[in-house]
Amino acid sequence: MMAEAIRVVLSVVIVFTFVAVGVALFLVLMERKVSAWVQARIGPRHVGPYGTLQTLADLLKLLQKEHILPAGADRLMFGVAPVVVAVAALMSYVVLPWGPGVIVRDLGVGVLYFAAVLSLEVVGILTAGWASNNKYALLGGLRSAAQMVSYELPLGFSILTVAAIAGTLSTVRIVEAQPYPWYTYPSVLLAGLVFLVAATAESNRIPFDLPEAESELVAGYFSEYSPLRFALFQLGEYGSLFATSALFVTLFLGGWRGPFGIPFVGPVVDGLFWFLLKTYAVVFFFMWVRWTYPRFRIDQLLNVSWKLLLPLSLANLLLAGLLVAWSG
Amino acid sequence: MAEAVAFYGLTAVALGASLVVALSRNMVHAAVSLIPVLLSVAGYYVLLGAEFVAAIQILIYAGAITVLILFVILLTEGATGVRVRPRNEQVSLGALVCLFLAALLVAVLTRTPWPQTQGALPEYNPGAVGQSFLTAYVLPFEVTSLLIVACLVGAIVVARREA
Amino acid sequence: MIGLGHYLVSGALLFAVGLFAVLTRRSAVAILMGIELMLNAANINFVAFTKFVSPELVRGHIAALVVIALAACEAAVGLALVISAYRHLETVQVDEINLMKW
Amino acid sequence: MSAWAWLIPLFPLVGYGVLIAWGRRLGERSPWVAVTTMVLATLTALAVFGEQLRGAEPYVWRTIWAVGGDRVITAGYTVDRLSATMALMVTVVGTLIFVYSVGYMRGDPYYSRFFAFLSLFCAGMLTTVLANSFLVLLLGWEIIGLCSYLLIGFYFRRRSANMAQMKAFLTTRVGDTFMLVGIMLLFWQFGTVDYHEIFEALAHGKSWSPAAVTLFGTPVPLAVLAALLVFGGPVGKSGQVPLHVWLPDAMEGPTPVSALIHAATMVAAGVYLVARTYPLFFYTPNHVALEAVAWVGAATALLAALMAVVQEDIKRILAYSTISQLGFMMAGLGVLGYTAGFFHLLTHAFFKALLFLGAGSVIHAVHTNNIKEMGGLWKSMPVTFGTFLVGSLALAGIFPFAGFWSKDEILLEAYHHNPAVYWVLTAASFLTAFYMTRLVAYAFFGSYRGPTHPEPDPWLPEDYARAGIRDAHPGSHGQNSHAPVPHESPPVMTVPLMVLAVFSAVVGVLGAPGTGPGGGTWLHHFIEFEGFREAGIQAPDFSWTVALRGLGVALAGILGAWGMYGAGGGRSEQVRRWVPWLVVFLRNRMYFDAFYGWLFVRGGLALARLLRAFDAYVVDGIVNAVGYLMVLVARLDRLFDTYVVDGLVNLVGLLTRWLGGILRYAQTGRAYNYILLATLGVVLILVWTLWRL
Repeated sequence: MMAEAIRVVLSVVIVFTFVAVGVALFLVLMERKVSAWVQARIGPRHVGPYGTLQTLADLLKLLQKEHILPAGADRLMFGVAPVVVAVAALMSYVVLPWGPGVIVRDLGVGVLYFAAVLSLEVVGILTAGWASNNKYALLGGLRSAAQMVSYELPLGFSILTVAAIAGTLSTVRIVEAQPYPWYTYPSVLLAGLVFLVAATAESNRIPFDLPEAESELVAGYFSEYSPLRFALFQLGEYGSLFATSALFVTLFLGGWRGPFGIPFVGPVVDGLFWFLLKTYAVVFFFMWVRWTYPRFRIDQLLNVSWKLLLPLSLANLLLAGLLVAWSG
Repeated sequence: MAEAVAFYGLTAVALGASLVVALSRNMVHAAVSLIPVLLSVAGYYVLLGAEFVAAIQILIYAGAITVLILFVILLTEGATGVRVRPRNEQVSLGALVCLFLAALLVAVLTRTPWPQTQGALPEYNPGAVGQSFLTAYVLPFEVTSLLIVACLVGAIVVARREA
Repeated sequence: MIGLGHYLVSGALLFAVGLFAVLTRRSAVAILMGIELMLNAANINFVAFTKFVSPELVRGHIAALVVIALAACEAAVGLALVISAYRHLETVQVDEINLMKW
Repeated sequence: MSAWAWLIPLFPLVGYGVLIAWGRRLGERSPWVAVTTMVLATLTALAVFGEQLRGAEPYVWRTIWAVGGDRVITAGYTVDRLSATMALMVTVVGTLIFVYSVGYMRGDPYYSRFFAFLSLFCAGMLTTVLANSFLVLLLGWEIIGLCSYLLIGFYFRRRSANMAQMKAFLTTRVGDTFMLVGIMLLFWQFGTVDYHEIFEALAHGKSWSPAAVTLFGTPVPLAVLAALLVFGGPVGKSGQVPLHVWLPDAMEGPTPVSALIHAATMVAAGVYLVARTYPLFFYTPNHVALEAVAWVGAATALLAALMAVVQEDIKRILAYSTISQLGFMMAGLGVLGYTAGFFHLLTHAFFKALLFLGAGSVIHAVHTNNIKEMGGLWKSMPVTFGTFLVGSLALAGIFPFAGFWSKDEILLEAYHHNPAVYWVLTAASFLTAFYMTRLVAYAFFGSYRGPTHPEPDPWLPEDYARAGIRDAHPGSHGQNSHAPVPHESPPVMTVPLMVLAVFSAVVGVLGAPGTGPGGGTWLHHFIEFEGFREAGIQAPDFSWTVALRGLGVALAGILGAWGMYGAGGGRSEQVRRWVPWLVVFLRNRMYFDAFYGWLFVRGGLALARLLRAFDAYVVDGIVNAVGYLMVLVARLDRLFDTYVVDGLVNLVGLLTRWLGGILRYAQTGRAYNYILLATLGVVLILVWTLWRL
């Protein structure tokens, strides 16, 4: 009992630390570097060696700035909204399997929990948009809600496809079930593609970044947000980006498993290494896409979800079910 | 002990937030307060060993229905912040009836000698639920899915702007 | 020790609050929220009875899941009606919607 | 493989379904659906047959169809040597005719419908062949009858075709009714309609109910009665005397139909049925039922051959020839020549299909059916002529063509078991050679006597004419431009002819002596009725006397006919002057049709008139009286209604309005008021319930 409590507290502390450093700080830097690379620039280079301390400096700057509450804003909701977004993103880390046995809690309904927690983010965004008392923010919030609710379905169905093939909802056991039986590969492949597209939309990134499209809505739902709360939104956004990538790795890329199961240092260290390597690779992919493609129109965006991805993922789920049932 | 703490904490949140839902003059506050209620109920489910139901509760209720409600509030007059009269003329009588009903229900529920069993919940919840859905309860399952389709179509037809 | 009674009482109170919302709110959306509260109260009872009375056959879970699905349907149709009413009458206060009254 | 035999009828049935459902959309492509399904059926039949050939056991599959009391009616199919051979024959000939029809019917406005009907027909035929009980047999049998009706009347705008299709349907219906009564009799006696159960019972000396029916003063045992009643079906379908009258008229249908239905398959169904239910006939006292079959067959063979001699329509000659040959088969079965009859059925299917298709080819070229308007076609249509000649020789029974072997077999059996029938058949065989030679001489030799620029067919349906088609079966020629007549037909028609010609030439080898083990024929070894062995009946050995006599008679027929018609045909005039009454008698089809017309048609009409009078005066009178009575009652009722009932209704309405005026104040139209009241009600009920506790 006591040991379990200590373990949970310890792992929460570790996860928080990791999210603060390895995700929020590092990913912002990585995004800037990647965008620079895509646009043939150099990117931040003055603060620290090769500009590595740039985000830390930015954070310090943000902390010093003044909180601004827009006129007519709802004080309570305005404050709660970024917290909801950040907490929802952080809660999803509970079921990420970092390595063999390295997980905060291996829930029996792991992937469902993940989807459920991520879906809470929408509420925060919607509230933020309303509480700002600003038409751009409100429009951004509404767009975001429509978009995330739409793309949750294909995302959920592609997660369920893998769960059906692996025969479990637990993230750890899904990793253990890989590689999947050969006959389910077309299903898994399709589910992976759908997942990638839907995940991009879920995390409001280009080409699905309509909720915060600068050229139309200033900055969308967080137009009115300043220093720390803005940082919380950033934390939530990059936190969920990392978590989604990690889930992709868990579901489709073998989780903590290395190629051919070659041992190096030890199972835990190897697992952590491979998991982080793959996750950052997927994150890189998302960034690469973001800085390469233009933006969809809102009707195109909804059409892609309801008319293409949803039927496709449903059919794929059915196919996977048939394949699993057929194999007995 | 821990269970008791968790239960009373959840109950406090659930009832408090539900009072906000029922009483708040601000529609958005009411809708957002729905989320703690739903999450607390999900917490109840976890305490009761129904992890799967809890996950679905968060996914559907908190993640989808609440968003839908918020969406509608924002699309209709709730978003404009017009302070209209929030309650109708039967508040006092309604409150009386509700209190009386609550008292009666509590009295009935606590005094009834419910049968208690020593059986245990199945080990893996989603599996058991899925088995039940596809064997003993396949008819309710199918009927529900038909109903969902009908509601989808109905909702679209009702809400569509006439061309 | 937390027993069946605790959950049932909690569900009853939640139900009463939801009923109060349904009885007294003027906004159709708020009434819908009250209905959601009542449904949740019922669900608590289902799941609690499953745990304490007949756990082997997760029947209460089934019922709870069906109720959740029905709640989703109800919310979809109800909110569609609200939108439609708002579009035509520019109000969502139920006592102002009285076209059929004599 | 036998377990898959159900596929054989299913394939054409699927083809039928597809063509009926999507025929319009398929249009010109529709025959290929039919041909494909037929080819699939043929391949299946071939596999099934191959298995039987390698010595597989007979296969029977049954399922319960219906249960009535303690009697269970089963349905299913049976695969044994007989049915496998028959199925193969039907599918092979069917496929060839389908292919031929692709060319023959091209341009027809009801192209796909034609193939749909053909497919349905094949499905029915194959069901009949594979049936394992009388009931399944009846199912297929009726489908055949229906398709026959539909296909004979395919050019449905022609009045003569309508009449022919009705005649065919009604005539065969007479036989079918007898058969149905026979099946009922069997069901009553045996409690089952399954072949195998009935035949088992028969073979083990099942004692029939001692009751006997007295017909024309003679007591007829039930066994014989049942056999004869069942024989009624084959008499109708296979055009045996006296129900043969429909078959020549059935030539109103398109020529492939004549070939498929009225030569190769449908009419063979009757013969097949007799072979299939052979025990029913065999296990009668002294084989008396078989003797009846033999005499019916022999009479048919002779009479039909006589009528064929004076016909001038090429298809009618072939039709009478078919009737005659069916008579041969029946006679063969009747004289204990089980194998012989079936053998003749096989060979006849090939060469008669060949002859009909050849006739179709000729008609296609010269646009007339009258052989006196043809002539000299051997030059312009060499392939048709060659194949037609092969068919004619086979039919006439000339060595070594197929007809020789099978006819010889029948004659041999008859010689041994029933000499009287033998002599009748020999006479018929002479006539067969005679009329075929007459046909060939008129059609293919001499000089061309027909028109060189044919008029449009006078009976051409209106919609054909509207479509700019001058010819019911334009085939390969263009719509209005004709090649100089006559000319050879396109390959899609001639190739089936050649294939059939090859079959007609060689298929007789199956029944040649020395091909089976122990000097007998191979076919005897392959298909033989098991009851013969138990009864000690041996197949007679090959006899040079019978064979040579048969060949001699046939040659005599050929030479006689050639003498009369070959060299200009002058000598036939002398004969006509010599016995004018005979020619008139035969021309009028021995007055069969006239007699039926007088008895049944006139009689039926007279009866109908009588009944109409009864209807008009007696029945209508009663109905009118009842009507007047009702009107009277209704008037009284109206008074009651107006004052009593309406009064009550109005009273209720007034009451309701008064109450509603008071109660409407309770309806606020606000749901939350109602919910509050409902909740209050619930609370009160709860309190009351708790109080009672």
